[in-house]
Amino acid sequence: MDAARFQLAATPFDVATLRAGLLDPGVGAYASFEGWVRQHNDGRPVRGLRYEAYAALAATEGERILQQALQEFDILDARCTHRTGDLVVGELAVWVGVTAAHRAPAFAACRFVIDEVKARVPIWKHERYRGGQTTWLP
Amino acid sequence: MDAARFQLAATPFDVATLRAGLLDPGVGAYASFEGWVRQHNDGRPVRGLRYEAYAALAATEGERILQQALQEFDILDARCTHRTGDLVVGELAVWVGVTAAHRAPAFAACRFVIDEVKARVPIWKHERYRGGQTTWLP
Amino acid sequence: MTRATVLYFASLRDAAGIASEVVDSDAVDLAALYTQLRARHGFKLERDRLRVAVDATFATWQDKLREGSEIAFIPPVSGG
Amino acid sequence: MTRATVLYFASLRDAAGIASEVVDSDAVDLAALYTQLRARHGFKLERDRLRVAVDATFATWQDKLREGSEIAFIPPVSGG
Repeated sequence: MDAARFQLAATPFDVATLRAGLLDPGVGAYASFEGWVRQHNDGRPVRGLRYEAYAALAATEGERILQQALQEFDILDARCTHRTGDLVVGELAVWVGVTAAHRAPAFAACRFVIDEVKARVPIWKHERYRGGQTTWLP
Repeated sequence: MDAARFQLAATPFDVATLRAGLLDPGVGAYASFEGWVRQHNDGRPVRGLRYEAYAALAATEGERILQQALQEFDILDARCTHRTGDLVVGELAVWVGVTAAHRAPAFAACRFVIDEVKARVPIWKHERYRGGQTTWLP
Repeated sequence: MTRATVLYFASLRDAAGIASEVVDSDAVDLAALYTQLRARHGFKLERDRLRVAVDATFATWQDKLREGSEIAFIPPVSGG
Repeated sequence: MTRATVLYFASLRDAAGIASEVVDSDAVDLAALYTQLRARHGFKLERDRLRVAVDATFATWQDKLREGSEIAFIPPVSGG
């Protein structure tokens, strides 16, 4: 069996390697999305954050989303990796990569995957602010 | 002055380097698109292709598209690099990278840029097929 | 009484002060179990803001407690 | 007569057999210039499928020929 399409990464991960896993002579279009840690959220200065996951459920739910994308869009592959643990401003939090023959389904599926991951996968963001306060989002 | 946002590349170029040029602590969302050379086009087996550009006009028209994207969408930056010369199947033909605070405008602007580049920038694709035939597209 | 393991995440874990516990409960279903544990730990989250999972699969609040199962209450997620 | 440089790309270049040429023309505008050059080189592309550029800026077919300018006929593009 191939590596799972949805992965949690406890340490920084390399987008170039993930992208290389999607290379295929049938691909004409590669759409990707990355979430990076911003220095502000809702006007508050962010120092960093921690992502916590319910790993077993996140894996099955993430995989389900990618399988749905493969069924609903005319694409060749779809993958997603999400960080857990402590991140600082500027760090990569999540990557979605989708390949297709043509660009319209690649874009649509990429958007679908990140929207569904944010809505459904059991991962929680704990933000640390300058000044020392912290909060769970949302 | 910064490097131009729109670039032509006569040789293979590195996406990781271009992406790194967009790093900024205000970025929450990075959307990218890449066009790769497919082994088939309209059912014909492609051996490779050549992109030819009217470089001076391509540069100004490409830059105009990226400036339009910056005006029309709530994004932080938008860049595009397009290959010229001979490419084989699997090679990277074009890259678009867009950064924003949030994902909706990043996706929308990325789609806008690739659509406009394909429609307006004076670059022509010359395909070589197995069997030796060639043709200019479209 | 049914014995099950309960997992806590994010704000629920902070409120409970523990990441998991083994409970013996007479709750008729998962909804009733949350009501009991909410009272015990002082959770602020209303049940309708949560989802519930059993053995790492989403479940419904009307599902019965199963002996030896692993139950998780899922606060609103915020990945991505 | 006005002297200008004309650039050919893609299928126009293949048909002309040259990438550029210097022309002396009495064409009243760029549309008339294309008609003359189309007859000379046997271009198949109708004018309404092309755009025209002068000195690396898009122009209109009604623009006059300017002495010393660089004119390009732009076939349908296919980048990306």
